[in-house]
Amino acid sequence: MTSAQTNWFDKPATPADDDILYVDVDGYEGPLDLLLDLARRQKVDLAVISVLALAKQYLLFIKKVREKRIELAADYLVMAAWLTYLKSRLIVPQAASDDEPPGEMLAAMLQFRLKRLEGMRVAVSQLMNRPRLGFQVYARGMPEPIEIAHISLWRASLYDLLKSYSIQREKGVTVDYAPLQRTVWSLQDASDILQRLIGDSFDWIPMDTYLIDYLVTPGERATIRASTFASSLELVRQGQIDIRQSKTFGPLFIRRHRSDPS
Amino acid sequence: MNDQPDKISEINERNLRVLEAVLFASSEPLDVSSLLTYMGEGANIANLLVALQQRYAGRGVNLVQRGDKWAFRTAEDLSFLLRREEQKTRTLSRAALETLSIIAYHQPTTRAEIEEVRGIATGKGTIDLLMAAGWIRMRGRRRAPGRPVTYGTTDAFLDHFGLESLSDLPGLDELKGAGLLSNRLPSSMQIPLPFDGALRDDEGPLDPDDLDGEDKNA
Amino acid sequence: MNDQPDKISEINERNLRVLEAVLFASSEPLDVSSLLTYMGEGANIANLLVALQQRYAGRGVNLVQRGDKWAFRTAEDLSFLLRREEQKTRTLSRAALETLSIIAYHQPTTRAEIEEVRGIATGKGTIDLLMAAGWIRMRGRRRAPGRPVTYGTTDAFLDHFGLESLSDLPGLDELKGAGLLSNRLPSSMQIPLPFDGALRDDEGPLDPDDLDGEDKNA
Repeated sequence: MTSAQTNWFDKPATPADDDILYVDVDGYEGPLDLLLDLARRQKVDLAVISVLALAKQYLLFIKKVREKRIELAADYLVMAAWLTYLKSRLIVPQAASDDEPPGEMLAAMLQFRLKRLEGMRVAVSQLMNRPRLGFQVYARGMPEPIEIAHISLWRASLYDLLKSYSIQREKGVTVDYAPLQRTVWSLQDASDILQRLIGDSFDWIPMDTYLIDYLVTPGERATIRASTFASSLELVRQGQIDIRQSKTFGPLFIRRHRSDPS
Repeated sequence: MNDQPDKISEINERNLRVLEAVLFASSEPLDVSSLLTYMGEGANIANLLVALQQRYAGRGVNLVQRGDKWAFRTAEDLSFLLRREEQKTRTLSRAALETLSIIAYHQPTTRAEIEEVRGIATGKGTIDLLMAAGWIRMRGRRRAPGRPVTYGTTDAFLDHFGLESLSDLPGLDELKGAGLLSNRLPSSMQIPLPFDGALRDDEGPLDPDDLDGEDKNA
Repeated sequence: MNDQPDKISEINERNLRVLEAVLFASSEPLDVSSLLTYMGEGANIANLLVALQQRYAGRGVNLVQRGDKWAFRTAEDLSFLLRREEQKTRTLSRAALETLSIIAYHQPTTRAEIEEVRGIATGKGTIDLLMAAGWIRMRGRRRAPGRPVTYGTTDAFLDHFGLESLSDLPGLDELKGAGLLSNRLPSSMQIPLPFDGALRDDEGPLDPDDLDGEDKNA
């Protein structure tokens, strides 16, 4: 890795003996690579290379490989077919009516492609032999990075602040909250009590009068009135009592229903 | 220039170049013996280093000695070039907002009192953040067991929230009126009157140690 | 010295120190616009860079231009002294090297064109590897059927191979003279040169999806 002519390709140096060439195609990166190698063996400038001779060599080489191993990448066979065609175009003189491109042009195209690939290979060598960063040329070994100090500017609105405070104070209150234990008259209880209070009284008496003892506690009035009223309707339906109200929101009068038609 | 020292100065100049390159590319300060491996025979490395140091004196980069090793470093007076401040606007976290609002209303207040209202431990980071934001300050120490630090708000706090004074903070009725507090709250609930005057009767002054902004009891 | 230019040279000298410090502190090449942020008003950065480059010419460390960026690098002629062995793992495959040079000399170029030159299919891995090395980039999409991605080299490529610009590519003139930078047989037609400017006439911008570095057509 020290000589100026470093071979940067991982391909091993091609053996000088042409006979060894037929052994394998694995060493080549495709048919163009193989053709370029064959062309180099002509030991002449690529510009004056005999494309006809090159085509013959390639076809011979492929034939030998196929005798050894049947499988061969399609690329190689396509190239072989094309070179066979090229060979025929080069050998058989061009007919005047022929629309096909002349053999010389096809040959020139192949030559151009070989030269171009060769050109890129030379370029790779030249590039890789330049004083490269990190191998022959160096960057600052102890870079001093820019330290960025992050300064936070905090943002909050007065509303957020007040809301936050209020939520916490309310949260603190609900911890101590105990629901009120209310006295609730069930419909059955109300019905039993009403039956008992009315007894056998057939006179119209305001409902509140019967309930007067129970309505002393203001907190319980609502439930007692509601339950009593609801159960009184049920008692009317059952034909146990009668209800009368003389005007809207007026007092409710109740009495025992007379069951006998007297 | 006379002829004789020309050769010497040429070799010297070459050695200086090598020294320059090696010190530039090295990932760590180099001592004299490792520098010597790059020099020609009989180089006076000590003289070369001094010469190189003089050449870079007053420049944007200096050759400096660290122990028995040498390295290039940005000139001290230009070190500000390598620092940059980036401001970023960020929204206050919920925890910080809660803590701040309690300090605002209950000041002077201690961390334990804040935790009592929040019903949750307040990390030291939250207090520090509010201090760094410049919105709260340590006022003094409560005259109570443990002498906890008392916190209060700053002028910057009033400024940020557009308050002329703490008395502009809405009271209980105003909070209810604004729909922030429910009307169902018990009548026993009160909102304290924040106080940001001088130390109150139950507050003592801060300890001298507190001046560095640390809450030792934290 | 007269009085008037003293002030100017003083400012110049200060700017040169700043430039020196900032460029020395960075291991990556810096572009003019980011260097400008360190300069005072009205500094002529182009002149300053040239002055600094001259000051370091012939020294062990040189100021070099890489595309439109600048960096300090050890002098090329000292490479034999500073040479480090190449890491085995960093050796690129022949396919990768060939692909790299085809992209360098034929840019902007498409994968199909690379394959045409090499006469063999190029694996996506090869392109990815060169992208990961930071040497090539997707430039745009060719205005042609299938809208293939066009590739070009980066400033890091120039930096790695010590090139000031693409016109420094070795053997460029010979290749151009032989018509080998063309896709076609050499003719009287103009031979294209490698080009790393903005998009060319036959290139469109990348798709938004391309920004994640994936070649969807691959």
